[in-house]
Amino acid sequence: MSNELLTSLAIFTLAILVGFEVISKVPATLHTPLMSGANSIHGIVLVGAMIIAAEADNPVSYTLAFVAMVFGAMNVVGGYVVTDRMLQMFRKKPTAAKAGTEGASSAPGA
Amino acid sequence: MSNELLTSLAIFTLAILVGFEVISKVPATLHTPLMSGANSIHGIVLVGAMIIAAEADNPVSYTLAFVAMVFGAMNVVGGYVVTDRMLQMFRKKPTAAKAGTEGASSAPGA
Amino acid sequence: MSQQWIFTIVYLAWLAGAACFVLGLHRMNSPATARDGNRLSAAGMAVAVVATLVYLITRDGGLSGVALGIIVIGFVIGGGAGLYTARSVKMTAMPQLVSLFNAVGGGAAALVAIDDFIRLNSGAPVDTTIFVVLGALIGSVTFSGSLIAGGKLQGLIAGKPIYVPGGQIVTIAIALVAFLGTVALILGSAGVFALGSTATLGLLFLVVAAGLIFGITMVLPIGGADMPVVISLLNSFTGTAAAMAGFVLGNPVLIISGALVGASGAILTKLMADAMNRSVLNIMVGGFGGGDEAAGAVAGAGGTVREIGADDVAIQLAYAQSVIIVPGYGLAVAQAQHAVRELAELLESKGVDVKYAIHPVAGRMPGHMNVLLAEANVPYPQLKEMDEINPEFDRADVALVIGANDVTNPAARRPGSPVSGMPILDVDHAKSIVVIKRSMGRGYAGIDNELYSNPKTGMLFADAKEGLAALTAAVKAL
Amino acid sequence: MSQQWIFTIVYLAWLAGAACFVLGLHRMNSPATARDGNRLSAAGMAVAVVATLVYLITRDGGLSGVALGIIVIGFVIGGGAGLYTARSVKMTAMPQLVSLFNAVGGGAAALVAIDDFIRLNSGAPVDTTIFVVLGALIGSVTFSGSLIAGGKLQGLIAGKPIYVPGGQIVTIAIALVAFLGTVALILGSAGVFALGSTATLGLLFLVVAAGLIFGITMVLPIGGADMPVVISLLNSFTGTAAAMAGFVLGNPVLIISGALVGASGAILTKLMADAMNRSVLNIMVGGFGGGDEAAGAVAGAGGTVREIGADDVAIQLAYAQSVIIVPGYGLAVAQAQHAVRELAELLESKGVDVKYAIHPVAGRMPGHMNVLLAEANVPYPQLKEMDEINPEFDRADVALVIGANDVTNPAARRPGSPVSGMPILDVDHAKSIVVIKRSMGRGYAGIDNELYSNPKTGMLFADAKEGLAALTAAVKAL
Ligand SMILES: NC(=O)c1ccc[n+]([C@@H]2O[C@H](COP(=O)([O-])OP(=O)(O)OC[C@H]3O[C@@H](n4cnc5c(N)ncnc54)[C@H](OP(=O)(O)O)[C@@H]3O)[C@@H](O)[C@H]2O)c1
Ligand SMILES: NC(=O)c1ccc[n+]([C@@H]2O[C@H](COP(=O)([O-])OP(=O)(O)OC[C@H]3O[C@@H](n4cnc5c(N)ncnc54)[C@H](OP(=O)(O)O)[C@@H]3O)[C@@H](O)[C@H]2O)c1
Repeated sequence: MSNELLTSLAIFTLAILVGFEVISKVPATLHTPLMSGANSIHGIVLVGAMIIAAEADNPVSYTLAFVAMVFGAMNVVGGYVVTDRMLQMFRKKPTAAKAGTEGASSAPGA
Repeated sequence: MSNELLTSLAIFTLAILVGFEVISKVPATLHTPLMSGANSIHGIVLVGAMIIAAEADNPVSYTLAFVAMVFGAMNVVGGYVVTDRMLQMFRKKPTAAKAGTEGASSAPGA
Repeated sequence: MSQQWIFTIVYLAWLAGAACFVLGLHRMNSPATARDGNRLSAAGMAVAVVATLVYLITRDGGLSGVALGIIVIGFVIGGGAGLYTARSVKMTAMPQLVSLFNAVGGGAAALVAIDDFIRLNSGAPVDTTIFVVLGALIGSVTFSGSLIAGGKLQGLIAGKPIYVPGGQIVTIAIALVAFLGTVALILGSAGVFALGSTATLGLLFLVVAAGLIFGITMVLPIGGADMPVVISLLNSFTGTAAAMAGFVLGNPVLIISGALVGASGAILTKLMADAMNRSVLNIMVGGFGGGDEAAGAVAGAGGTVREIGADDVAIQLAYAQSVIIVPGYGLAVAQAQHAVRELAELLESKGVDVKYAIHPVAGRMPGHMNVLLAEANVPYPQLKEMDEINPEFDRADVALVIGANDVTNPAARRPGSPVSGMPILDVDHAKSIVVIKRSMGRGYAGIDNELYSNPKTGMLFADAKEGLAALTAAVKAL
Repeated sequence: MSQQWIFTIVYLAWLAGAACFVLGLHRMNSPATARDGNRLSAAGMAVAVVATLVYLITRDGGLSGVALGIIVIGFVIGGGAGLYTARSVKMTAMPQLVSLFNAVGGGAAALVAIDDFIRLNSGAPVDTTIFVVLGALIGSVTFSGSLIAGGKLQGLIAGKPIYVPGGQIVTIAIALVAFLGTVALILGSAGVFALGSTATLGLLFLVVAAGLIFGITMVLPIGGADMPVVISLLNSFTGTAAAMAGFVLGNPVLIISGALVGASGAILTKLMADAMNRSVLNIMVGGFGGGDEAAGAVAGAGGTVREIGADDVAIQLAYAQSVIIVPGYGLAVAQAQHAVRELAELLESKGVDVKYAIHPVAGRMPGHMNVLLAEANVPYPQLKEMDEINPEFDRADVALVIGANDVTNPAARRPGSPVSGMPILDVDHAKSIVVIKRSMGRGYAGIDNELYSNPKTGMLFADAKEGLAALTAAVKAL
């Protein structure tokens, strides 16, 4: 393998180790927010989309890049916002109520 | 900075993150063995010593490399063995006794 | 500033972003710091994206107007859509939204890989090909799989397991096609045999199509109740796909973040499965046609049970010292969260001490009850985690069980039942027990609940919302 | 097999080794898996070293006979020395041995850096120079510092803080020299000003020398009791030095392992300091001449205390239902571990239930008491951790405190004393308390212990070993 690939592999391995270590005993109520948080992180493909957009030079690539951009941006922005809303409920006392109302009021009966 | 250096930096950063995450709440009795275990790991400089030994081409380098080899090997071998002995005491029941005797008997009153 | 210097700064920014993701996840392990954690992670993302933009603009060749347009417009549209849905979705509908976001993430990863493949076409060295194909494949599986999972949670697709006749064979066949296609592409690029560039493209699309179908056939046969676990698993897949894209583009932040999510997602999936004592494997095997017939409520006969009317319950409640409310899946189905809060407030106004007992896996997603009750403005301090509340049942006058079943089933204390080993709420320690549910229907685990034949137990057969309304009226009438 | 392929395998082996280190450390977090963890880590080390050897031999140019000789002979000598000392050292002397190993590790890192510097001399680019110089500097500091720390624990150097007149100024001056030297070298290699190759070498040796002296002046003024923390800190330094060497040689396994130890060592240092509620900072500041006058036992007057004779104590013990032994630093100083075991066995033969209460920071190193008593073959199950034993003091007839002081001091329960906030053993809950120590001398924290003026307390003033011998005799005589 090329040296670049080898160092990339090293980075990959270390990142996996970090991933394994970083999640410790989490209270069950945090499972969903944590999943949602991780979900936002892989929105990083947005960076990938930007790079292919920059390299695009034909209609096909343009389309692919554009759709990838839309998808990626949705993942990132939506992911972080929804996670933040989930986590509001962990703010103790009445404030928790506000979180609720917002959730309820602005609900289009989805 | 050169790209090699940058990837090395990435690897360095990730390894630091792993290091921070890998140590969790440890019972105080494990502090010393854990320190000793980590101590053995940095014996990895042995690899460095081997590399400079291979590159040595003059008396000075020979000497430096040799001393480095001796030091490194001592760190590695001694480190792992002493850690292992410390950890024997965590084997429950009578076996724990054996660990003790060995420790006591083979002691040259160090 | 020289090219190399700008790149250095960009690279360091990428690294900083990745570090923020790690520290963010770390802080999300505990409720107190979780919110900052998520924001730190978001900040990291912003840094990484801006850095990339700078990099693309400053590198020689620069950024063509078209490309810039694609990036900006694409971001605005996608970001806008994400922002709107995320802010407007009902709290209880969040899991399916997460699933949707996961789907598009996977889709993006697949598209990036495909585009790379087209560009490198046939010119690519073996290792690049491997990563490209894997990225495209995994990406497509998560795309279709997450859409199905979300659809099930949203109720667009029947939540109960769907078995296509011979579905199992189909799934396996598809998997085989995907696998063979991948191998062929890799060998082709390794030059083991010659593949025309059209053949190569054709093969890639075959693999992608197979991936998309596989995602569907894998998730369809899994019961809606297991979706949280499935989504978490697909989430970890998407991470891996992103990492693959990173390998192709040789981009560190993609590799690091992708691998990070891949690994932490896997751990999280296991934690989730453990919490509802299921194994990830047998959940997914369910996906291959086996197991899990249990899921879905089948009407079944219990022992001799005592029915009780709303008025009697009202009296019990009104004159009790302390009442513990045990909400379950049924409360969510009936959307009775506001009704229960009303009743609770009414009782408190009469000086009754009211608490909610939250079982970690009550409902159909972790934290389901917290989200549900938070939406109804139930003050957070009134929600008690299982370990905290269990001792208090001994002192409680009435345990009011609303649409909860398995999480109260004493059978869990004995071996040999599907729920064995799952910690339960000690409802049966209360002086008196009232259960509101529509029938003797079973819960997720599909077994009868001897709690209902307990002499202390009175059954109030009703839809949770109507039952609670009736109770509130009755208490007012006293 | 082509060069590149061999290198690929070597590289992957290095990576596998590094992964073993991580997983090893992970398993060392809990007693049950700690031992395997250490062995896994050792296996990783073996893999990494062998891989390196293969790499050096197979790369073109190969390995000269001399080089091979240096490697093999050096390894045999160093490894042999390490093996012998590690196997023969007394358990209670292990911490100083660890410190010695840490010293040589740091030394090796420094030598590698120095050698590289000589080779690259003046030809080196800025960044390389930075890493080389840092490696050499940090390496030398840990080398001399760890030697002093070990010496203090071993008693070769007075354990109590040693203040050279004006030592503080000296330390700072040295630090300054080292810093300026480093800067000069870096600017030099950056070409800001020209440095002849001899000048450069001279500067490097100046830096190294300064590092060595700094290590000494930094550790000397720190009390022996704080050595475990200091060693752990230096340990983390060595890791960093190894990582620097890795940067210079562009070797991944060195960078990863070094950084790993650097970070985990830092966390561990904090945990250790917390366990004996000290802050790392004020321990090290002690090293700069400030704080820590407390350490070392200063004779001081307590309240009115009741003396008690061996015979009376013997009767109390012999007719007690249950006795809890509280060992402390004094037991270690007096090397009375065997004596205490004898007494305990004698009492058990008389049907007395005997337990040992182990405070996490009793003695002068974490786990000191466990090691000490394990050496005397005290069955491990008899050793009770603090949280486990504290409730039992209420039921204990006699608490026999042997050379323990701070860990029993009720002052810790109130704010405003040096030990405030440190969890203590609830010795004063026992029906009767006997304390064996030589005098009213103070402990590590340097404060009086009101336990001794407690009416329930009888003081048996004696060296721990002699006192216990007297007790055993007296009990036999009954
Ligand atoms: N929380 C999670 O993450 C998660 C994920 C997957 C699976 N699970 C599993 O789901 C179960 C959760 O236990 P649970 O006690 O909350 O729920 P459950 O055991 O599934 O029981 C729910 C009960 O609610 C009743 N119900 C349904 N609709 C109702 C309505 N409209 N009004 C009133 N009652 C209604 C049903 O009985 P009737 O039909 O007679 O009304 C059913 O017995 C556990 O087995 C858990 O392992 C949890
Ligand atoms: N465990 C660790 O990792 C660690 C590390 C650093 C500091 N520390 C600190 O060390 C202290 C440990 O508490 P500790 O109660 O174990 O010890 P201590 O508080 O230091 O007290 C030891 C006592 O033993 C007595 N003693 C000394 N030599 C003796 C002998 N030969 N025979 C009988 N008694 C003798 C001394 O009193 P006399 O002089 O009157 O005999 C002294 O009061 C804590 O303050 C802890 O924070 C612990």
